Amino acid sequence: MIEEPRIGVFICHCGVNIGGVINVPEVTEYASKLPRVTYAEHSLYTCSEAGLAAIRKAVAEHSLNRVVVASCTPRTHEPLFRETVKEAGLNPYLFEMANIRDQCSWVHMHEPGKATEKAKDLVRMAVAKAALLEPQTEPEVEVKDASLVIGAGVAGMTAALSMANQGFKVYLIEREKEPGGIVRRLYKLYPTLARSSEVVGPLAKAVKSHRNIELMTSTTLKEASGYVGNFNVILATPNGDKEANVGTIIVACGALNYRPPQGLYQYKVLDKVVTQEELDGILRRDDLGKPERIVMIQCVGARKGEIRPSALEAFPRSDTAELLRKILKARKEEGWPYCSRICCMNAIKNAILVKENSPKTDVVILYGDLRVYKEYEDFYKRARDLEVRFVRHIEEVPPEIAQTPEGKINVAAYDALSGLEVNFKTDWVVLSTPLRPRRGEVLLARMLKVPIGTDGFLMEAHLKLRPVDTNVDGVFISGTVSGPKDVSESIISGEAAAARASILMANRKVRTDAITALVDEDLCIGCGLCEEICPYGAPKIEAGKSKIREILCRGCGSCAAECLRRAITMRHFGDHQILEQVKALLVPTG
Amino acid sequence: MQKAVMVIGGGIAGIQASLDLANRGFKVHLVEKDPSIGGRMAQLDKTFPTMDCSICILAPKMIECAHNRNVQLLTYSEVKDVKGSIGSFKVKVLRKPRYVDESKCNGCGICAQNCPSEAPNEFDENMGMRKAIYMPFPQAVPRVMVIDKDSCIECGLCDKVCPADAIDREQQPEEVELNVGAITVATGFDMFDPSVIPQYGYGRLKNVITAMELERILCASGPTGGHLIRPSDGRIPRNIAFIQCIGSRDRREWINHPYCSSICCKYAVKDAVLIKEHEPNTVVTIFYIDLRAFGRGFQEFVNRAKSEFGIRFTRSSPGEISEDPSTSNLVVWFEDPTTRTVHHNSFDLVVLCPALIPRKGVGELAKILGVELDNYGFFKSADSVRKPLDTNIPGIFACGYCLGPKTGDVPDSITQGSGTAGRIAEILGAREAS
Amino acid sequence: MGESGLSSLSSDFMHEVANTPRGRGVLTCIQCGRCTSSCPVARVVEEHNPRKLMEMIILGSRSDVLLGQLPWHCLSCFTCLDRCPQGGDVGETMFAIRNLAVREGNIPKGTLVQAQSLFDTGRVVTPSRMALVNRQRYGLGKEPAVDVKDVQKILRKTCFSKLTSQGS
Amino acid sequence: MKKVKYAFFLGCLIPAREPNYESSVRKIAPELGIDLVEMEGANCCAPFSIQSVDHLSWLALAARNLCVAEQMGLDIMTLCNDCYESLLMGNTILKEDKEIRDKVNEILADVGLEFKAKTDVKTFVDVLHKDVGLVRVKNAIRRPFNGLQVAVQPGCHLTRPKRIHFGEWMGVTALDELVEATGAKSIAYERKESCCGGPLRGINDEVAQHVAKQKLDSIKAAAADCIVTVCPFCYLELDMGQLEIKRHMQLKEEEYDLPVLHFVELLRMAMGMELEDWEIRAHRTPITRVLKM
Repeated sequence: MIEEPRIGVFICHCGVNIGGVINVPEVTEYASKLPRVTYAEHSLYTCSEAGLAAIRKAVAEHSLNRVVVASCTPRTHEPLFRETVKEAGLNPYLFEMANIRDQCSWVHMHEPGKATEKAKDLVRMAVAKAALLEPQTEPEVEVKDASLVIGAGVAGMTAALSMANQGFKVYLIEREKEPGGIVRRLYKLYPTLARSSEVVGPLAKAVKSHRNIELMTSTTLKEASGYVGNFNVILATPNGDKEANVGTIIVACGALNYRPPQGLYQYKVLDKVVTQEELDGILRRDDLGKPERIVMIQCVGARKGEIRPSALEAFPRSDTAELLRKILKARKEEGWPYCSRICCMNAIKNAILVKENSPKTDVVILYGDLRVYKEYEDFYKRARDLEVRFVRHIEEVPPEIAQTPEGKINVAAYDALSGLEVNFKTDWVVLSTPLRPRRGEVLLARMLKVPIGTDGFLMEAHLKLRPVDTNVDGVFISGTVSGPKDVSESIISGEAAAARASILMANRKVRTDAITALVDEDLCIGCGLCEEICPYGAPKIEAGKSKIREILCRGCGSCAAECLRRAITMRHFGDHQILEQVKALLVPTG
Repeated sequence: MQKAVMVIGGGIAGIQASLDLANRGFKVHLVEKDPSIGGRMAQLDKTFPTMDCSICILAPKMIECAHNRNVQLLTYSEVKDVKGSIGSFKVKVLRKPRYVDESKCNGCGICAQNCPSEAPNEFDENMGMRKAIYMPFPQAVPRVMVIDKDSCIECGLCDKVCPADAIDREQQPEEVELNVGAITVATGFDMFDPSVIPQYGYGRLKNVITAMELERILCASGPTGGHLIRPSDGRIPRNIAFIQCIGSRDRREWINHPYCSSICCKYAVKDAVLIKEHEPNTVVTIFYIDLRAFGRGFQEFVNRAKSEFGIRFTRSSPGEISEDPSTSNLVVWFEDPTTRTVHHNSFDLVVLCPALIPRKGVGELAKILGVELDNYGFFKSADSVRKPLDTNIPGIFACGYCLGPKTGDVPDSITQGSGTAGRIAEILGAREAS
Repeated sequence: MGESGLSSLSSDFMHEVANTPRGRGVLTCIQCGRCTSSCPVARVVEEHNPRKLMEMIILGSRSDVLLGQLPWHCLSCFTCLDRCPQGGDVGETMFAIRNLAVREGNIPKGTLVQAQSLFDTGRVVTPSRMALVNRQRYGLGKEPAVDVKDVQKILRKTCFSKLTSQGS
Repeated sequence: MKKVKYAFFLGCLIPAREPNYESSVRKIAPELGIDLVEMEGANCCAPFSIQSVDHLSWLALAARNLCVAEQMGLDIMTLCNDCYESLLMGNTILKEDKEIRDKVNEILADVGLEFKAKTDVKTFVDVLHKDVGLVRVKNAIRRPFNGLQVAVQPGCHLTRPKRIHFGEWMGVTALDELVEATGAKSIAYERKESCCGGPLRGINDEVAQHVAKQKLDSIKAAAADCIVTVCPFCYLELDMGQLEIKRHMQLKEEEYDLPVLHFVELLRMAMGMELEDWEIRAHRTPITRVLKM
């Protein structure tokens, strides 16, 4: 049983943000009279150094054992106050926060009276919960200073080298015989028109020779278990399975080029209808010759159809693998809804290569929107100077491809800019197709518990703020595995993922949040519902009882909510604590 | 001994680089020329696609910078001189006087409440007013006031009312010299001034505004308290036009920003949707040349903007805007892409999407650092494909929009920020005993 | 310009225009339509659309462009040339188009008259007898003389005379 | 006082149709210290109508005029915007493009001339604004047009293309400043920078008149007392044009009665030199309203 609570309440004016609306002294006065409150004060800025010092002082002088701060949002300030409480010698979890700015002074700006009353309610509720708070300990784990990089494309190799150069051991696995990924299959790269080998070559050479990198080709990830700092992975290599123990994992297994189904634009029917990827090969082999004309069609299998998120919410979040399988199947015919970002430049690049090799060849590019972002505008200009013809066709009416008697191909399209129907007799038709997610991710996603987005690519932890993190601690994503990117963008994300991973490894230890699920073994019947529902694979049924591996638990509370036997509660958010808060709201006298 | 590095520019890219480097174990000196870190992202209302309040997701990172033991914030400061080479740069930083003692001020704002002198509020794109002693915005980091001497009338009132006795009108510029092993530049962008293109009437016609001004108008902490009203008469605009590529994709020598700014199409669609959320029965039309909704989730977002929100997309670049003097409504001349004839429609409000251009003074900084700029005046990558974040000087890197419109949205800036942290850890980390 | 399907597409028309003096502009065009939105003629003549004319050239619809009236609707006021974001040369390209049109015998009466006047007198506009008398009366002296022979030598050498001898 | 000396390029239209333009120039030039030397044997500048027929012919004819000035050792001063544009652009192209220059010189050889890129081209506005200077112009004013609301029509070829004029000077503002030097007010009107329609005069009159009408309507809306031009084409299209528009579009008599003056006429009167009857009568749209000021 916990000792008699002695609660200190600290109410913040937040300059004029709160004080300008709410009568802070009145709220403080009110708080000081609440049961179990030993001390209450208000300050202009509780988060300022002065304010924090006041908290430490009060804890000491009034031997407080609980602290409530009524100010702004925990999202921004809770870590700071917890740290302060800790400095004051208390367990950081003996701290509760009431948000009387965002939820009070800001939203009730024009009703100061009522706002003040609401502030009292919020403080009262916080105090009620504070009384029941218990100390928590944050699990801390060792982090192995080794990393597994899955996929030796430009992103993977860049990430591997960055970590290896920092002195970390890196296992770099590649499903194919040679490193290089899809870039290896390209001929030249925009906008520098450097040969892809000029990029892949040095990287491959470096990863092969680096003493900290163990490159394993023709190797895939067979099994992964464990958690941040301590993943156990089994790698399927040509000479049998190999086990490794790593602190972090970077997923960089790339994407594939979408191949249209046979018959779409006569693909795989007429042999001179090819994809840009195939044209790359033809150009490398110098098999193109000097044709009279080439017609390129953009967005083949891209920006088509639509995936309604609602339709996908039906899937249990744990089974991203199944989700991706369904998406891939559906998309094979219909194409992908997203813009693949790199196809416009890619087409322009090949157009330029053709023109420079054979200026007389007439190159026509049928596009919908030309997405030559950033400085690639100059690249587009260069193509126009070479007299490449850009024709904006009406995408809703797909061009019709037909063989002509004289063995050429006729492309019939509608020009959106003149309203005319145009026919191009051409030798070649080149289809610009998007990058699409790989099936191989299915296994990975399942093993690593990384969610997959509705577009089929792996999900970032936060699309805006954490682009190379995943919501699994210690697992990072880089390159096209999280959506189409060009070479430079993949290299940047490789560096970024390496930076994020190396932080964990350099610090050797990582603390995770103490707010985790707690199983009452007397009530648990081991039905396994929690195991099924958990997105992070924290619960495991052992000997008929659910065991929570705290390090994996993210405290989302799904299991606690689902558990039919009410055997699971959340630390720091126990039912009794929440209910006490609610009671405090409904029964003002407390 | 702990290795030190420097980050120049405290926008989202610089903040990310600083945090990653600090957490990696480096001592980080973060130099910001404005009184607060936060940069452009702090000015935005909401961010696609989560529609999070921009400052609300940025503030925690700003505060993390302020409280991270390894980060030294040098706000209101500028780099004046750099000597040395990779591993040991000697950097002179000029700390401009705030005339407020950083160690004493707790940002209570009482001084500003009492200050009698006002000046246009830069943070609100000069639409609202702020006091001569002010905090750029409520969530500013550090929470320290600054006196703008140009508008200060030396009445001394702030001195009298300050409970922390923090006012120091005698404060002098201070030069600090720092030794760092590597530097990353993240100075961001400025906005092209649309009044350079007279036929769009910016600066002349009241209801022609820029996208950044719109962001502030839509923002709850902005000059209108988040109410979407137009400048001329405070009425709610019912019919709004966005015009893309104002100064972008523009090769005319007196403008000369031939590149695509990369984010305008995307934020315009976002703003259009925000407007619809504010005022559902507003008609929003976006005039564009090529709709560049690339990047994860954007195409899907555009589809929704069309089908769910009924945003109108018109592929035409208007020629000129004139004003109906009686109503201050705007007449936009454009080619109707369906009939291919010239039309003129009336709008209550026109939002121009100006080019994003190199920061003012970036040329001098480049000279000081000895790094090359590209044809447009952005920092130049050592190799745009293989070494996108490196400059021509070993040990000096760049990230975010100062590298040019490398798609330039928030996730990319963050990736680049982390990326430079990776590059620096790569060259200094190995030698360092962390 | 009828919207009939383009039977007679000549893929090298863009090349031809681009390589005619003042014609390079056709390559800078990104079809944004700012020229048309700014064109004073497009406001009064529905079918006049500089942007579309550029597109027709890109498509290679040679006969529609060179035999039509549109190139001759252009005022050469260069508004488009000022406003084209590509610093492009729609207004300039019009000269290339008209030069080519003239070679196809497409030249408006008014232009032909000026051209022939130029060849005969060295001036596109010549004073009436009355005007000459007045000049004297107003004390402006007789009109400045033109060296017609030299002008004609030059115009023969440039084949100008040939171009404008045939009527339209 | 400082004298400025130019080869005087009169062009075709002015001597043929607008002697009142020429006469006023010849009257005020000496007063302002401008020495105008006739260009013996100069030919047509080859305006855009000729440029539309053949590129090379234009450059050759322009080059011939430039050679005449070169032999005089003087820069050229034009009155007409089209002459200005034709000679300026021709000069620029010939100076920059060696290939075409050689071609042209080969042609000029037959008439014993060679383009040496030694001359420059200015317009009267340019000369007044830069060489004479606003101060001297202001000092010459005896009878200022205070309160006169002037719609300035600079004319396209004075201000465009910007790629040539930008940075050097902006014809619009220069002319505005000169007009205001006479005491008049240069008012803003919507279509100020747009074309008068003149270029299509005689080639496609209907289009020309519709374009002119856009301009006149916008000037009317701005309640101007008169229009002031420097280009003889603009003058013709806006002065004579008003009658034609009224006729062809069956508009009421009072629809348009906007006096159109050559800038030099305004300046001349402001300098205290009355117009003669024939000069007043030369205007198709009566200018009495301005004379009464």
